[in-house]
Amino acid sequence: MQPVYMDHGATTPVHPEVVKAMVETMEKSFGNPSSVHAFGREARKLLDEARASVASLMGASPEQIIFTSGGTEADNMAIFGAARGMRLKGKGNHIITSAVEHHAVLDACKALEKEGFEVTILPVDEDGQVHVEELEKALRDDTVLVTIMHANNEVGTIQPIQELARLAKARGAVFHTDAVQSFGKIPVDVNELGVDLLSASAHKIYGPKGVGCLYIAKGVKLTPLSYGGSQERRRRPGTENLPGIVGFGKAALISQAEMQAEAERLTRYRDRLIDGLMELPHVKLNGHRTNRLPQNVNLSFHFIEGESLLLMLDMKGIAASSGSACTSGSLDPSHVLLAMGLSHEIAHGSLRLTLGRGNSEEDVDYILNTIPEIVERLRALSPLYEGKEAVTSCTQRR
Amino acid sequence: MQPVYMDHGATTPVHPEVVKAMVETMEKSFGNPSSVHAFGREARKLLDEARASVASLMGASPEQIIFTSGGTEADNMAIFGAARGMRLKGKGNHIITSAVEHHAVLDACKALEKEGFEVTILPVDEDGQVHVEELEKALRDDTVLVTIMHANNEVGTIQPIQELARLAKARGAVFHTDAVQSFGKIPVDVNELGVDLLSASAHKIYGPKGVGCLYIAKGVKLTPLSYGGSQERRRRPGTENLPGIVGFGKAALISQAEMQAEAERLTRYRDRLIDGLMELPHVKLNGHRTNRLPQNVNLSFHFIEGESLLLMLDMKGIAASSGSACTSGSLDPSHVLLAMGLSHEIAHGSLRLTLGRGNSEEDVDYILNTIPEIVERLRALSPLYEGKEAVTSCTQRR
Amino acid sequence: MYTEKVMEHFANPRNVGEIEEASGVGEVGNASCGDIMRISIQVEDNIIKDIKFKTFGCGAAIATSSVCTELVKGKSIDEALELTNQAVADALGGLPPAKMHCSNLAAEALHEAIADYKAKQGKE
Amino acid sequence: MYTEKVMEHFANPRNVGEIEEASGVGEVGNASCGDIMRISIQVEDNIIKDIKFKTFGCGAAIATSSVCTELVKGKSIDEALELTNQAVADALGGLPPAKMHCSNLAAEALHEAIADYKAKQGKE
Ligand SMILES: Cc1ncc(COP(=O)(O)O)c(C=O)c1O
Ligand SMILES: Cc1ncc(COP(=O)(O)O)c(C=O)c1O
Repeated sequence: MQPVYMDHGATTPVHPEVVKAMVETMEKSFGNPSSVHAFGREARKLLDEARASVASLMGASPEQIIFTSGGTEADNMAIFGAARGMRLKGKGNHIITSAVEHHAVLDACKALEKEGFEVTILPVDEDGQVHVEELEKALRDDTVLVTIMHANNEVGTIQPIQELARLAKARGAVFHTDAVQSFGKIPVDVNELGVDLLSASAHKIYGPKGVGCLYIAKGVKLTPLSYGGSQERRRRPGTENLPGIVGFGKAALISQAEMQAEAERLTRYRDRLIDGLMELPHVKLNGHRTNRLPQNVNLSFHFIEGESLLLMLDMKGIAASSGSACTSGSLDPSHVLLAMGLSHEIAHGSLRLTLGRGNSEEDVDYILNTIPEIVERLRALSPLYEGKEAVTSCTQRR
Repeated sequence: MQPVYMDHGATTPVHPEVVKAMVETMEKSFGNPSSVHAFGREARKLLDEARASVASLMGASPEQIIFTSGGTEADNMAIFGAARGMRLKGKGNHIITSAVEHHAVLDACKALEKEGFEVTILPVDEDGQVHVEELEKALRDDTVLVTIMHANNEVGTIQPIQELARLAKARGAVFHTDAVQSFGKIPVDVNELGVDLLSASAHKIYGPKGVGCLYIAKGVKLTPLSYGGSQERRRRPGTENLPGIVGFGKAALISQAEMQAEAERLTRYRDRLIDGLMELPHVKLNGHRTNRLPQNVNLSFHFIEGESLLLMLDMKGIAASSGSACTSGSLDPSHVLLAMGLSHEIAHGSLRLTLGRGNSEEDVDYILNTIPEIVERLRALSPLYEGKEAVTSCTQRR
Repeated sequence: MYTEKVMEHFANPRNVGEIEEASGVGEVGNASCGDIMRISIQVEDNIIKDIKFKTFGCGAAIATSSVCTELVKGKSIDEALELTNQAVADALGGLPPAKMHCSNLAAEALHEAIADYKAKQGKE
Repeated sequence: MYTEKVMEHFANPRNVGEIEEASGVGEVGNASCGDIMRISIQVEDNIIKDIKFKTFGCGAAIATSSVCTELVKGKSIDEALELTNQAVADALGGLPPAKMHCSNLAAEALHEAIADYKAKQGKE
């Protein structure tokens, strides 16, 4: 049995053309882009080309793109850089973010609290959506930074970034969005969105792990996160990860060409999965039904626990993820699901399927055939499920 | 003509076996090491193996190794982490470093000055060596961190880390060493050196760019540089650069097997280059004659400027580097050469040749044949050289 | 992350279910923590003749429940009370550090079931 | 980083040397900055009949010196005085931003040489 990988939200397989471009770079253009000689100049050229490709996929100019070691570093660079920079200019020390951000954003904001910043965390509705009115209420004269993600990594809900950014910027705050999950999957245009800072990561778009970028709009000043050489316009020191960056560039080019058709294809699969699995009893869809990433399915199966579900799926060759505490390394289940109002118990039973390039109609069929029996098996094991069998059959007979 | 790459101090070609291991990882083990499923477990296994390989090359245990995006990040993590961490514990706010550190160290220390730390920069002698007595004089009760590099990237001089570390630790300071240039080239054993923190970088040892590591001795606490997921024991968040890390592990294994023979071979080449080029008039060796890295040659050619020299060498297919200001992106020539007492003029005329795995005896011959004519050509262009022709011929006739 | 033994018990859990008229029942954990175990025992002549479990929890929770029932089935009450968390973990070839608490839960549920049995005995 | 024109002038610099009994000599820069240019001119009937340079400096410094001598050789003093930094850079197909100051140096050295010539003229 060919395994079915449906965890593209965690990471994606590297596209064969990306691997090829990286190998070519390592074999033929291993120079340091800072070097004067031919090896260095060749490396510099590849660096410039990759920057242009990544910039183009988000409607930016190449000089607005700073390469980083991934989405996490881009988020930290944006948040620490903008907050500290604005405070140095005497603009204030209030930050606004949302309850459903990735830990790279939330924990960076929390670390800033220790530096004396005040952080307001906006609530979300039961679909995981931030409301513009909530931001309006939270904005203050001393708000220096608003950071709200473009699309959520767990439930796929897409935020109204355009309106949020307009509002924040009208009040003089810098606006950052974490677009790690949306970049390359749905249209992301920095000018249309009107953001000052935007983070992206290569390994979510069939590029290599360990590369990301931060878009920095003209005029936005950031204090650096680290110090050293004069690479990346002195904003991000260290010898550039050239093969990785070339791979990111290639992945961006491929995404640009294929994005629209792929989004339509995956939306079809997504909807089949959601509709199919929702026919089971005691299942809840997490995230907005339509205003969500094409590749994201997130459901809670009552009475069972996520890690067990993942292990059972794994035994059937299906790779997925869960918001269960047992898989997060922390004691609590997904902060995203809790912020959406789910009980601990139901959050523990969540399953995320994230579709991608390698998935086929057959994979969807296989999942739709496999999950019901697994859910039934685990429910049979569950002390919470007693007396629900009756309800189940009722629902099924309807 | 086959080009001669003698800039291994800037970066190294990626070893074919490293490329192979990285390609295999990207093609077969693309999972996220944090994932529960088979793809994730396979990735986790590779991550653990690579960590063991890198640890082994420095005599550390795997759990003491934190992977980073390179030497620069490792240096920053060590310096900011230890200094801020020690201050939080009320240990003081005095840092000691040396005048010949890489900018990743020096500029991180300077940035800490803005946070209220006091920084003492130890001088070096004309060979670039830090004297133990200087550290002894500089150490205070409130010294929290001493950071002195193992081997210098420009002139190759090796520092007496063992004594320096012993002294610093006896006074309660954390000791960090930047071993980016020595790791994999000469023996580096964290226990023998007695350091608390040690930085290394993969792309200097035929591994990929964009990966490095920080060794953290048991019990040493660092405040993190960035926040996010729980990777790398919560010390360095972000999806791990798995192919890069696997490449680093492979490169470490190869270095471990070949290091001794390679060091002997390159020392021979180095000495031929130094002795051969020192026969030219008005040439000065920079760095210690014997207590230097096997692969490093650094000479100043009076009356000529380094970038011109590099370009001429480049036209002859030779890739090298220089401490000239024109190649550093700053206005001043190498701070290392200036700290060793060189005049600006002579520092501008420095040439660094750094040998490596691909170099052969013939490359050495070619360089020894090519440099004299280039130096002569540039001197003929130089307004500083007038009247020195006579001296030259005198010296040559002797 | 899990040993083969853990996965084997997880894939084929022994003694799943509920004993209809049990001599004793123990339940520990709660759903908001992500782990609930219920163990029911049937005791005859001080011997655990039958034992069954139901568990809501991760792979380790299910495997420890399963191995725990296997370890004490046919044993005397006194022998069963000597079952330690470590013994449960050892029988599975070890557990990842983050999952060690699951072995506590299984032994705890068993001890609760025995306590329940003893309490009922006292009443009779 | 450099244009082909820059590299061509760097590889084959025109008018290298020193005019023995020059009408005027200009020297700018200093070694500690990494750039020194000396331009000597031979002027006849207000025309720059010959011009030579010596330069200690980077590739751009050498190329700008070279192209500068080429641009004004055979020109009148007045025409030469009109030579701007931009014209020097343009003649090389442009210079990297960090190197633009090198084009200043070349034009400055030329202007100094002309000033020196004029000063000497005045004295005679
Ligand atoms: C929304 C979001 N932000 C940030 C990150 C972190 O990106 P990276 O793993 O490249 O550091 C991720 C992925 O893990 C993500 O999904
Ligand atoms: C001594 C030293 N430290 C730090 C670094 C920085 O390493 P990286 O380029 O991997 O960030 C280098 C290399 O550039 C170096 O030579």
